[in-house]
Amino acid sequence: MNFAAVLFYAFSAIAIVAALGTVLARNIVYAALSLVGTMVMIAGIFFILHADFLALVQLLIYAGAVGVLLIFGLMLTNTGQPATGPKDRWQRPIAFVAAMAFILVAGYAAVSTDWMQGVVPQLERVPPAVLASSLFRNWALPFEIASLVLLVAMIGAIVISRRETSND
Amino acid sequence: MIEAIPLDHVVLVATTLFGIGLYGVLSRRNAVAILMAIELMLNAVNINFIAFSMYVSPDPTVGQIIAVFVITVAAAEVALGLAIVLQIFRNKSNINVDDLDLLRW
Amino acid sequence: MSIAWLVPLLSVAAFVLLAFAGRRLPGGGAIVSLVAVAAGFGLAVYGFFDLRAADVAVNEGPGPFAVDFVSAGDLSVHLSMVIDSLSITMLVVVTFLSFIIQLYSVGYMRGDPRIHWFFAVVALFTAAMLGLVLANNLIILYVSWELVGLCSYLLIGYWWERPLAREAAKKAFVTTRIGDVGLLIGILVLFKATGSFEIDQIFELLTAGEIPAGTITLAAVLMFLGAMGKSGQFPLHVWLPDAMEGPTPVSALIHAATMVTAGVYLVARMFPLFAASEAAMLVVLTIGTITAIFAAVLALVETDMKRVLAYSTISQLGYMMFALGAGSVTAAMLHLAGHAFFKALLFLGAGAVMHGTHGIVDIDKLGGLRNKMPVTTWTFVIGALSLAGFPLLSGFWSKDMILSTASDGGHWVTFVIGVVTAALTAFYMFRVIFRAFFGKARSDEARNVHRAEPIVAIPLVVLAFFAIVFGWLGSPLIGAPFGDFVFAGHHAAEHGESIWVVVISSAAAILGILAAYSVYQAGKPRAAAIRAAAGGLHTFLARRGYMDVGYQWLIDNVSLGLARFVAVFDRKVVNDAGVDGTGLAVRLSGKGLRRGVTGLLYNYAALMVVGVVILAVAALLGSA
Amino acid sequence: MNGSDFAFLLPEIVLVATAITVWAVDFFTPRDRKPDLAWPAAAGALVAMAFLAISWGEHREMFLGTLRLDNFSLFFRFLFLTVAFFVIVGSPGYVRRKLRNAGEFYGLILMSTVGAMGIVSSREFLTAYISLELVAFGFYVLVSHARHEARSNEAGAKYLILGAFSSGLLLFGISLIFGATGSTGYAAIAAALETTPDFGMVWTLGVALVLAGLGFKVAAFPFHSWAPDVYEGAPLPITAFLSVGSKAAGFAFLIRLFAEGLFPVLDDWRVAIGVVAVLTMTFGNLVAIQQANLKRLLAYSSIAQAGYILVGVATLNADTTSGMLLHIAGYTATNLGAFLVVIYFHNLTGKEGIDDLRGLYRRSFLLTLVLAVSLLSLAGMPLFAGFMTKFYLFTAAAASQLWWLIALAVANSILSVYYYLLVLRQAFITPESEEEEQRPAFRLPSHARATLSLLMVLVLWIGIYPSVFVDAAEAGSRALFGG
Repeated sequence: MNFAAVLFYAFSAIAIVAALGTVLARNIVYAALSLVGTMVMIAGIFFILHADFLALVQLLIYAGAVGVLLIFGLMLTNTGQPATGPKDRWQRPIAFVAAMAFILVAGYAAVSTDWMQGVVPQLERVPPAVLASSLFRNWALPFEIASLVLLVAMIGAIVISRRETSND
Repeated sequence: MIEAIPLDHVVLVATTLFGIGLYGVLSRRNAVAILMAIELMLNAVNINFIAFSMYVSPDPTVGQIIAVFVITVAAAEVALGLAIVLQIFRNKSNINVDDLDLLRW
Repeated sequence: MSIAWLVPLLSVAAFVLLAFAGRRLPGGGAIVSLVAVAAGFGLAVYGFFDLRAADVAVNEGPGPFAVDFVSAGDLSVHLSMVIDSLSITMLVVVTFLSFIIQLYSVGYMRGDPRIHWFFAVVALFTAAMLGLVLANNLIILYVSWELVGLCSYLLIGYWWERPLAREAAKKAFVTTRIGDVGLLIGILVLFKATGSFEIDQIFELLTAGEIPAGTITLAAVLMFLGAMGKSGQFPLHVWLPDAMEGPTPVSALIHAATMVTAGVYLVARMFPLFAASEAAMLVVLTIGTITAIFAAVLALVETDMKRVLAYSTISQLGYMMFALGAGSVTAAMLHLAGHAFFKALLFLGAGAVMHGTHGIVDIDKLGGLRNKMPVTTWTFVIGALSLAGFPLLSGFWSKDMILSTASDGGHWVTFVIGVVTAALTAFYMFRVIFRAFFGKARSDEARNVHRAEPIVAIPLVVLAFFAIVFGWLGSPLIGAPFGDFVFAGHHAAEHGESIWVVVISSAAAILGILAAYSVYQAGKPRAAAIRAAAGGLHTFLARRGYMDVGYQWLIDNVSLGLARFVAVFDRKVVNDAGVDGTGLAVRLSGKGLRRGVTGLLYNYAALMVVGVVILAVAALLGSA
Repeated sequence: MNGSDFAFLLPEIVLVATAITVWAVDFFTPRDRKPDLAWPAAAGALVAMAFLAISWGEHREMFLGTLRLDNFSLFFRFLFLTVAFFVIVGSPGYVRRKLRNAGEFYGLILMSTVGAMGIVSSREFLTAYISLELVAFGFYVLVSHARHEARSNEAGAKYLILGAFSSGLLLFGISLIFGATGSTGYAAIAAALETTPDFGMVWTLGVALVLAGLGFKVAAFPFHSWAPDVYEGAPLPITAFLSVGSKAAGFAFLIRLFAEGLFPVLDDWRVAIGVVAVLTMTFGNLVAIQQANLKRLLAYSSIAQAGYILVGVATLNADTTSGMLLHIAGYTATNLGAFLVVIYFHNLTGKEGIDDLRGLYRRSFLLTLVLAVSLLSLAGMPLFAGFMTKFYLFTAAAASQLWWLIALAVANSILSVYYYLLVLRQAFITPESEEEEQRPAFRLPSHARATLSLLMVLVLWIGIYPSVFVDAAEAGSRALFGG
């Protein structure tokens, strides 16, 4: 086991613990902070997997923008009122069963599958220039569509949440 | 140097994170917390894409490109989701999905 | 005669004109519909002579002629029609009766605020019925078939202000649609086996022996299911008596003379298919026999005049079916045509009574009409005699032909039941006559009845004429010309009627009439005494064998129950106060399922995860 | 790929340009004129339709084969443009009554249409997925557009959260398929399946997850739960748009994916999809019977309709594909007709309960007629589109020998007649109270009369003489299956 592998298992373990924090923490702000932690760990995993650019994007967008956005949203919507009782007492047990079933089945499938049927892994670092050229040549169309998605999201967010003037 | 990490271990981590996110969506009652759990799921998917891209795909860029798009969409989803949740909060002073049951049956 | 498509098209045109502009035409535009159908009748008669000269039999017409309809890839649908002795007979009968009955309706429906709608739908119905008759293509046939059902729905519910009419319309529609499922699947099965919707092509493959026997039986039985629904065969007959809530001319045209015979016509049209499967023939024979006797028995206790006629129709349709099951298209078609005339006559007579008494149809409240409305009375008696199979009238010849077919084929049970049914028929028809037209009037309305006006009376007389003479076409005395014209497989005339069948059936008819006389006319108290003696049996019959109750129970408890269950599953809020109050059983059985869809977001998401599991499991099982 | 190929994308470019123009013009438009921005937006859709003609009969592959413009995509692109046109033209009255931000509203409809057009042309997961998200994002905003109404908010939140959740499932599935085959292109996936077909559970799970994600879009049981709620809460024109546009896009995705990518393993999935189809139609029909709200009834009815189309997916081949295309076209015209009636009725009365239809035949002949035609068509009555298309679809499906599936589908379509007739009974038969009889007849704007009549003619046309539509559907099917 080399250094990269050690780092990978460490990051993974922390990511999983933080993820559990995200979904289990009673205090919603802690949950959000745990989520940011998970994202940072995942960025680390990306880095180990030779996806440097993605690791950077992950840090910038998630740990930076999305994390802040979420915490900002939580602050705005936090009334401090105690939550009302659940309408469905079975919600958590069902969620637990469903999630465990998923992890066990998909995990077993992942472990039992021979992924590399005749494929020799390349495991080479992709230079950002290659990535960029691929993005703007081969994937120019999804890129354009993604820009439309962002445009729609932006306009939508404005339409839905802007405060109106009195005569509006 | 990553030869020491078997692909199935990476997939296992992604699956576990995805499952945890799934649990979050199914068990959380705060709308923002549910959005957070969905982010978790999407990130797990990204780990998968990058790992597969590295290990099995003939073109190592594909998975990374997909991950870029997924991150984009996920961020936009959070922004739009928060806008809607905020609007609900303004109307109801509450973002508990238990109370989103005007529409049912 | 390649202009046959004009016949239905004329009525379609009448429908379009009436539906959109009928309101503005005088008299609701009845004249438009009348002219259309009269022209259709003219064309049909012309076609008849044309064909008679060509001397061809069932399914040997001058080849179907086609208009390309959908033609793309493997599936091509031609608008092909067939003119043969079978369809031309129906064409003549349908156009003629439609004309006569519409004429009658001009008087009967006068002053109704929606009269244009009435004539519009009758025109559409006529068109659909004609399309059904002419179809050489199963898709056209099915489309017309459904359209006929839709018109029936609209006409039964014509007086939609009445809750009974609305219920009856719904019942008719739903019941017949049950049969239609069978028909549609049967058509698909045939298509699967032959790759064609064209009836003549299917028959070619059939005679070439290219369709497996199992498929033939399956297709025939499924199609018969459709015929059972439309022709009111047991146990799908329950809608027909209720359908009498519609205007009387509708009952006469649709629920006696034409639409309900569509099932019989279907079996006759597809006869080679049925004949190729003994099992299918046996099913037809059995269902027909049961229907004939069952409906006749129910008619014994019914007091609503129109409903008696409705049961009688069901019973006679059963007759036609068993004629087909016994193997004679000729006998069935002769009875179909003859029945159409005298049953229309009887209904129109009943309508004249209703008109004269302002809606009284209960024979317990009538009586003594003979003096006030002679034309109605005597034409009604002629119709009843003909229906009862009284010697030398129309119904006599066709009934004899049917019974001989049964005896020749060695179907003795059916033969005996047929004879008993004949006696019962005579009995219940004369029960109506003695109770309604003879004796003393038992209500003010019956006392103050007014005579039928000419436009109502003339159709009665015309129909009475045919009720006497039509059956002679099948009489061996004049060489049974009908049998030479309409036949499939073998000439009916070849096995002439044995004299003892004639004697037995005549005796049955006369005995039935005498029995009715002795019970209802001669001695006063006997009817009540018999009813008392019958006790539970009478109640059982008066409740129509509890079949409606049974069906209602099925609907309430099974289908609506199922719907309700799903709704609860979909609707119930889990934390509702109701949940804790409901019983343990409900909680145990419904808990997991019911919480599926509740308006609660996380429940929805959980259901989706369950869906993934369902998919994966089904895929693993499905691929194994 | 060369410059001239862009000509084939002109319809999409026109739509995007129109949307942005409408958004820009919106700034300078006085408030009470904003609902009229529908006309330029609708005109944009028509212009795009005209440019679509260039693609007629052409097969182009662009962007390294990720995008394929063929007759299949042409069929759907035309369909989506038609839908967008009718939805926009049907909206102004409703927008004036209920919504603000009219310009954004119309622009977003166009944007979602662009997304849908992208889906049908993609032969590759990433492009298809991102197009799907464009459709979805448009709808998230459109559904919550009535932002002061708790119902609209709630519908938006449910749709967004469940939509994102389903995207998560879809993406995880795609990632597994990607891991198994090393590619996201359908052709490459099919090729990989031919050589190394055995990936065991991973493969099953991956396809199941993809089906779940797409099942969400087409509202198939048990991924349908959002549909009734969102349909009820969304602004009416958007409900119409969702029930035809979004659904058709989901099906187009599904059909192309199975025809071009997963065809080698389709046999393993026929039963599974068949089971989903039966559950979907049965569930939709049974619950529809219980509804009192017109929108909700149409929601369950459209769930049931998705079930019928899924029969075609389960029995996928060249014939059933043309059957599905035909049925989708007929269903689109029919459902648009039904929804436009509901929209206009709502504009005039502010109501949408089934009870409220009482006496409709007296108040507006045209509305009643179009409603009757649409519902009878949905019920699969002969003479109307629904019968012809369903018949064509089921007949084609019969070749698969999945008799239980065909029989249950036919039985279901007959069961459904019941609740459609219940609605018609209200419109035609149920008597009005005396007070209600005094209500005046409706006055419909002339464009409403025109669109309603047009749709009715379409439904009857497809129902009576569908040759031209059959030809188009078969051309679309041939693009996928050759021949």
